[in-house]
Amino acid sequence: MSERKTDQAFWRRPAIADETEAHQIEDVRQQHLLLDPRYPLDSDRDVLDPMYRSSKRYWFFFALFAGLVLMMFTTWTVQMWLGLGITGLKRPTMWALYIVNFVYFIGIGHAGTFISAALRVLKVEWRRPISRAAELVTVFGLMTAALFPLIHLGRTWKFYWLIPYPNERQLWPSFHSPLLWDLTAITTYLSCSILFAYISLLPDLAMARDHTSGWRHILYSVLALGWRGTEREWSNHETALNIFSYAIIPVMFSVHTIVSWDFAMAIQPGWHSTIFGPYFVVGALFSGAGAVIIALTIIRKAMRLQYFLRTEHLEGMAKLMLLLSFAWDYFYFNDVLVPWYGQAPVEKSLFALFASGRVAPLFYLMIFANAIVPVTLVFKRVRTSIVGLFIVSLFIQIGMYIERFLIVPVGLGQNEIPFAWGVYVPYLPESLISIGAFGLVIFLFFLISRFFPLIPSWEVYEGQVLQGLRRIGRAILPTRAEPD
Amino acid sequence: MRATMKSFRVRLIAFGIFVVVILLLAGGVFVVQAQAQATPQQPVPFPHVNMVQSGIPCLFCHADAIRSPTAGIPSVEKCMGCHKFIATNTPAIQKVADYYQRGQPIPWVRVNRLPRFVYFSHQVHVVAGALNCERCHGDVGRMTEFQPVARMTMGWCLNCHNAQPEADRLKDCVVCHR
Amino acid sequence: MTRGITRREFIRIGVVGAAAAVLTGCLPPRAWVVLEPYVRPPEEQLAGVATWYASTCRQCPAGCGIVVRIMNGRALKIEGNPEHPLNRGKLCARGQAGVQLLYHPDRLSGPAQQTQRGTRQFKSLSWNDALNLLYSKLQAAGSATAVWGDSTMSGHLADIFARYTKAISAPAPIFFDLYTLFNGYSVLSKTNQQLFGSSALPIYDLAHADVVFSFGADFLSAALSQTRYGVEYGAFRSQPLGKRGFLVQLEPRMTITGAKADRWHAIKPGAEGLIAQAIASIIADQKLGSVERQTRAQTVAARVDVNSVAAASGLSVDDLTNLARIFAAADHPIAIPGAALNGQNNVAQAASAVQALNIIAGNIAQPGGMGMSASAPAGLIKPTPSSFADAQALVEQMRAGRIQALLVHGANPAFDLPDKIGFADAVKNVPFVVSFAPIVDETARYADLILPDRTYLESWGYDVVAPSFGQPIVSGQQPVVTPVFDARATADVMLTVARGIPAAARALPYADEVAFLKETVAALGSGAAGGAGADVLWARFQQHGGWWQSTIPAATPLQSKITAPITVSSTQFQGDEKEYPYFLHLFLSDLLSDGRGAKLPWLQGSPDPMTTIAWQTWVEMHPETAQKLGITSAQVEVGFQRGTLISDVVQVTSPFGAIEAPVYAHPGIRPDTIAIPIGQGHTDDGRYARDRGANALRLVGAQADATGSSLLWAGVRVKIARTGRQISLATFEFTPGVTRGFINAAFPGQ
Amino acid sequence: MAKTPHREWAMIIDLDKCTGCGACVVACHAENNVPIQTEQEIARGRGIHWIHIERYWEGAFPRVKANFLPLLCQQCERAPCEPVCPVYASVRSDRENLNLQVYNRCVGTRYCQNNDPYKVRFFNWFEPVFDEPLNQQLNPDVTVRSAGVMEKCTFCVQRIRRAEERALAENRALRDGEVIPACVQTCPPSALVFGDLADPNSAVAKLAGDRRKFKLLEHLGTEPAIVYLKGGESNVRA
Repeated sequence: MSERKTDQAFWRRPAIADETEAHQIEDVRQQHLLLDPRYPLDSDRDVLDPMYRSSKRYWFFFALFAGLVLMMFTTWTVQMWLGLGITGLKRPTMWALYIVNFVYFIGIGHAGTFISAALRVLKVEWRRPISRAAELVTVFGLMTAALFPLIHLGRTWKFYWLIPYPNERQLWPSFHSPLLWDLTAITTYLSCSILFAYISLLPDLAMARDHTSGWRHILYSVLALGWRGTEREWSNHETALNIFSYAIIPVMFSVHTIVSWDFAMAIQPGWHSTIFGPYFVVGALFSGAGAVIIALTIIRKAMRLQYFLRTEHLEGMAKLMLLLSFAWDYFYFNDVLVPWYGQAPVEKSLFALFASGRVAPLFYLMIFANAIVPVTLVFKRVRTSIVGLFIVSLFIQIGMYIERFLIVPVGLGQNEIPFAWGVYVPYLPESLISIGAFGLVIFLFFLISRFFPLIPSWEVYEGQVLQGLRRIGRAILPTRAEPD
Repeated sequence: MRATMKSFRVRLIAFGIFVVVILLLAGGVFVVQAQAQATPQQPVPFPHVNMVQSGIPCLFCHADAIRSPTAGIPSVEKCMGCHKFIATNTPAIQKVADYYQRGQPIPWVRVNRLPRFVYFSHQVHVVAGALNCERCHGDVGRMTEFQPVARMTMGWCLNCHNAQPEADRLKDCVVCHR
Repeated sequence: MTRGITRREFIRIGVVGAAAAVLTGCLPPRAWVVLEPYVRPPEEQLAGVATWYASTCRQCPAGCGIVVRIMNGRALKIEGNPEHPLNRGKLCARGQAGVQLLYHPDRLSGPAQQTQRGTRQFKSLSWNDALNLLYSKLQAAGSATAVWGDSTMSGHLADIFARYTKAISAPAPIFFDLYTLFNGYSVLSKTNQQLFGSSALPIYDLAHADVVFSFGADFLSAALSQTRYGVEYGAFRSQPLGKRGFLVQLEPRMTITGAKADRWHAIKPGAEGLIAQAIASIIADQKLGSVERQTRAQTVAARVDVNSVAAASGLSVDDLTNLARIFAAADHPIAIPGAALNGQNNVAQAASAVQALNIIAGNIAQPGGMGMSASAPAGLIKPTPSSFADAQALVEQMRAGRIQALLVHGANPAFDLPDKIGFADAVKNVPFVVSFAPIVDETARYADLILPDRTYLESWGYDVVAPSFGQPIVSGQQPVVTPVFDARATADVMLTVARGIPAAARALPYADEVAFLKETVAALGSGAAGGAGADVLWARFQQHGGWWQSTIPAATPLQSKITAPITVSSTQFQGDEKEYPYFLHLFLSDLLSDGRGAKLPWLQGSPDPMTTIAWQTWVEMHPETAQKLGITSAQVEVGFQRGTLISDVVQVTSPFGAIEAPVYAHPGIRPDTIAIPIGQGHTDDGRYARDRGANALRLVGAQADATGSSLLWAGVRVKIARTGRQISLATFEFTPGVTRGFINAAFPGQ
Repeated sequence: MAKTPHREWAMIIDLDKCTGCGACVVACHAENNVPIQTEQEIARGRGIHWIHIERYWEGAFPRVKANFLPLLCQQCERAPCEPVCPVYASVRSDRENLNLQVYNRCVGTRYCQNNDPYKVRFFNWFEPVFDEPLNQQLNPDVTVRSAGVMEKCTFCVQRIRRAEERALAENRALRDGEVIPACVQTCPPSALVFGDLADPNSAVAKLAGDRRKFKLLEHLGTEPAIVYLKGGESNVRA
């Protein structure tokens, strides 16, 4: 009865034996996307249609975020013209909001790979519809993050001296500097992420090519690299993605470890900590998972992708976030406990500042947002509520941003020479640039949503093909076929 | 057939962009080079060749080169020291005499320029290094119009300094940048 | 103008290449650099190689020798003249900043006529017209001409002014400025005249002393001879055989000298004299120290009730006894009267009481003791700082309309005198006022004609060094660069004008100032430089930067002329104690001194040593006082405004006036005392000084002490009120009340 | 060419002698073209003084004491600012055994200041301003730093280089005391002494053995070339 015949297409709904079974199957289907297949053209239409559907509201937000981006680049130009003095930077807080943004955006760039690659390697099936959005969060997060070291430079126009290239001066960049490790790690990670996202995009591009005409057809023809969907192509594609998935995970871990070394390698009290590597990675995944949830909820609503993005996906992300929140708590506790035990004077003064000084409100907000708010995710009601999840994720973004702020400018404010202590307050230019950076990430999403499918439909089909429902006794159970 | 045409067009566009970029880069390099190697117009035409052929050594006029970091431009008085008597009727010399009488310095235009953060000492190179002027300034003795022969860039300096016995010390940043 | 300068006129037309190269730094060169070679090369000048010219610093009256680094015709750096016996190659911050006076962007180029006073509407004049105008006015004024100079005036100019006024039987020029007033030059002269019969300035041989009692003397800052005392202090701390001098500082507010003291006592303002007297009295009563000291103490010291002195001074009886013990037991103790006692109405007695301690110690004219400045060599002039009474008298004459022409050189009476004296009113009755200021200052605003003088780096001159530490020194001054602006030496201006006034022409028959100077210098005879002949002497005078004896002559023994014991009455304060609860303590800023430094950005922008404040005037009060008054300030409570340290602006009101300034909580000041630095509050004097901070002299009345030597600037009471405004303090420190306790691990204890 | 001798430039700072008068601060501005910052910039903590005097309070009124600590680049043997610079702008000079800042190579990451425990590096937030004709005073031997680069005390390396070039041209060795930085030259109480530690007869070599010596933040192991002498004890019993 519910036996699927091999020649039967996977989207065909099986014949229903009785009403109970019908209810059971309907229930399972509503919950699980992969068990709820439908005619592929319907799905393709759902994926492609939003590219054409540009409502007034879309253009309003498009203009808004384009404006933010314009504001960011204008401010940057003014800053280059007049000098970094227009920002609130000062002695001793030589690094401040720009570096906070850098670490933050690198951080949210971690979730994409984690969801897409790590969950793929671990064969977590629910990741399938959300992997594209996650990868794009990674790519856009990294692109924005990579801007900040440049914005932050005193002489941006000399940035190419950081790149090793043979020159008549016979000078190379210094590989002693963690900044250069950073540059290496980030460029590697960015190129890997772009390639990874692109490879997984290929079948969808081919799909789009086949459904479009005009300039879009040409664009997709070029980008699809002549994908035709032969057995060999699929097999190569699978292999490529597998290799990438395995290879990119250590890169991902290394990138934020190396970013943490920018701080941990310095002798600045409060930075000079051996736990920063794993602590930063966990923090990055934490904020990244939150960022992906925010992206998903918005995409789901705005692009009417309720069929693809279901509660099961958000709940899966929520569980992941809860786990990461506990991990973050653990590392933060460690990061505080060890210096506190050492009673080094500068670090002691830093903790006093956190506990009761001028940054105490920020500190307590961070603890609340990062350690207390995510605990609500133990309740299924919160995990399955889209609004609830959105709010929790937003809190996590705020909390993690504050965490970086407390490490970078506040940490720099207290040092070994009490005469040179200082308080950093962001001025208008860096605030505008920071707001613009958030705008840039969203703007890139807006832009890309007009050109590329945000749901990897091929991955969904693949999952749906492999999944089936099997009746064992009275129970209806999902089953999964392994490809060879 | 259509497919091939299309892909050909795509390739053509890509190639076109590539060629334009390369041309722009080459043009930029050429302009910079040309600017650096240009021979500036001097207020009074000064043929070094005449002086050198008359047997005047470089250090007669640029005497500071052995005593100071700067080689020095000779004073108008020094010019007039000889040209009160020699070739007094040429227009160029009359121009020099005019400057002298008005008590105005001749606004010579710098030919070999260094960036402002580079500190070069003629004294060390000429005295301790025992280099002759032609090594860097070219065969000035044959020039009717003084022109730069080398772009005096860091790489150009290093060309010699790499070959020195104490190359590492001579390549220390502080030797030239402070 | 002068023949001597012709050679240097060509220095400025230098090889511009190297110098222009520094102007835009790391930017890529944008254009061809135009090279300007010399027309005629000066001797001993190589392009790109610096030459050094010896001259004399004129930033304060001390007269340190300097050498100026010249490259391609530009003055780049001033350093101390290593040969000069006064400062021995060292120089203070103000001396270093002299080049900024030379290249000050607001210097006047050419004479200027102000059609209506105070409007700053200047009409440019040619030097010829200006000299004619000056000549006609001076001729008309005749003997009703007054000259107001300052203590840094070159000796030859003071000489010319003196001869000029004498020839036309005008009153003698006065040399009055805030610097000498605050440091009590006139007080010290008078005291020394009474005690020792010599009106020279005292000198203190710290290098050989083992105990120094400083009664508020901030000798390491803007006082007497800062650089020399700095040198002396270095020697004081590291004497042969590992000996190290012991410094006791008695003052209401910690100065940098107080910070360096081994013992610092926060005494009540005006109690310096009482303490000195009590120490002497204790030595006599308790028979401390050697028998000679005891006997001397018995003749010199009036007996006082130690308990009442203790109450009046804020010291305990134990402290006083202890101090007396230390003083009496020392081998070479010195007592130094400080600036703070000069503004009190018991100044004469107090200064005598402190000097009397030196008599008790028996250190007069001894190594490690007090001595007298050598007198000027015959024929040379040192402008003697006038007493406050002289200045007041001149102002009164002006008010009475008895002055027809006023020549102001170097001094800035409109800024230096408290408003109550009414210089501004008095000067209205003077029909013709000439200022020789190179930069329009407050006084120049009242002038009808400004004839900008050259700054000291472009001028000829000499200075008889005082205080001179054992040997007569004449410091030479010569132009080290061609004048940067179209300014003329005032000496030449006066000589030119004098030619037309018959009486003056007879007194001043000189072609120019160089001729006059050469004659003066020739009279010196051979000094350290040796050699014979006027020309050789003149050349060496320029080369070495002056004239001095190669051997230090033996100190002339001084006899104490004290017959009766010195009694010190307690000081009287102006202002009701109830209404004005705080003592006002004014002090000269370490960097800006009496306000002369305010026009130089290096001095404005460098942090004050004690507070690290730059560019501002501040009101120092004890953190407790600030807390009591509910004042937010750097040290009490940190407020933040866009990442800066903010502080409440308070209004300080005395019976005579009020000023507003932000508060700096100073842990080293008595809770009943408010201290304010002098130096800011200029309404003119160049772009860096103008409209910046407040002039604390507004708080001072016009009263002089009994002897007329000093203005009563210290015995004033004030009250404090919050204005409700707050401003960002321009401090270099940021942490509130930085204490060393925090980083003891890093800095091993001292 | 004669082999350049090994040098260990070092400075002794006798805290007992330092009066905090600020002469060194202004001398440094004059020698090194250090721009003066406006009131507003100083209030924001952006004052630039390659050498500056830090004043630390100790104790409470009336037994309060102020200690002056002249602070300048410590020219560390193991400078923490050097390895973090990605472009070798903060770099060791093997020749002079100094810690250099190569202004024209600096891109302005400001990492060196973060990693500098002494906080003696300064950043040019704006293009420096020298009102005409104050710019005529600028020392042609020292580059004027543009906006966006770090700067710091160089031990007046231009003076060292000038003296070395002169000695090279005259074919002789440098003499002790021939090179002194501007701050040392002007210091009235001679609290600062400069010289070559490698020369056992130099003034610094003799003072560096003083029992009062200590180095700043010694626990960090930066091995500074500046030796401080702490305040001395008095032989007066009080």
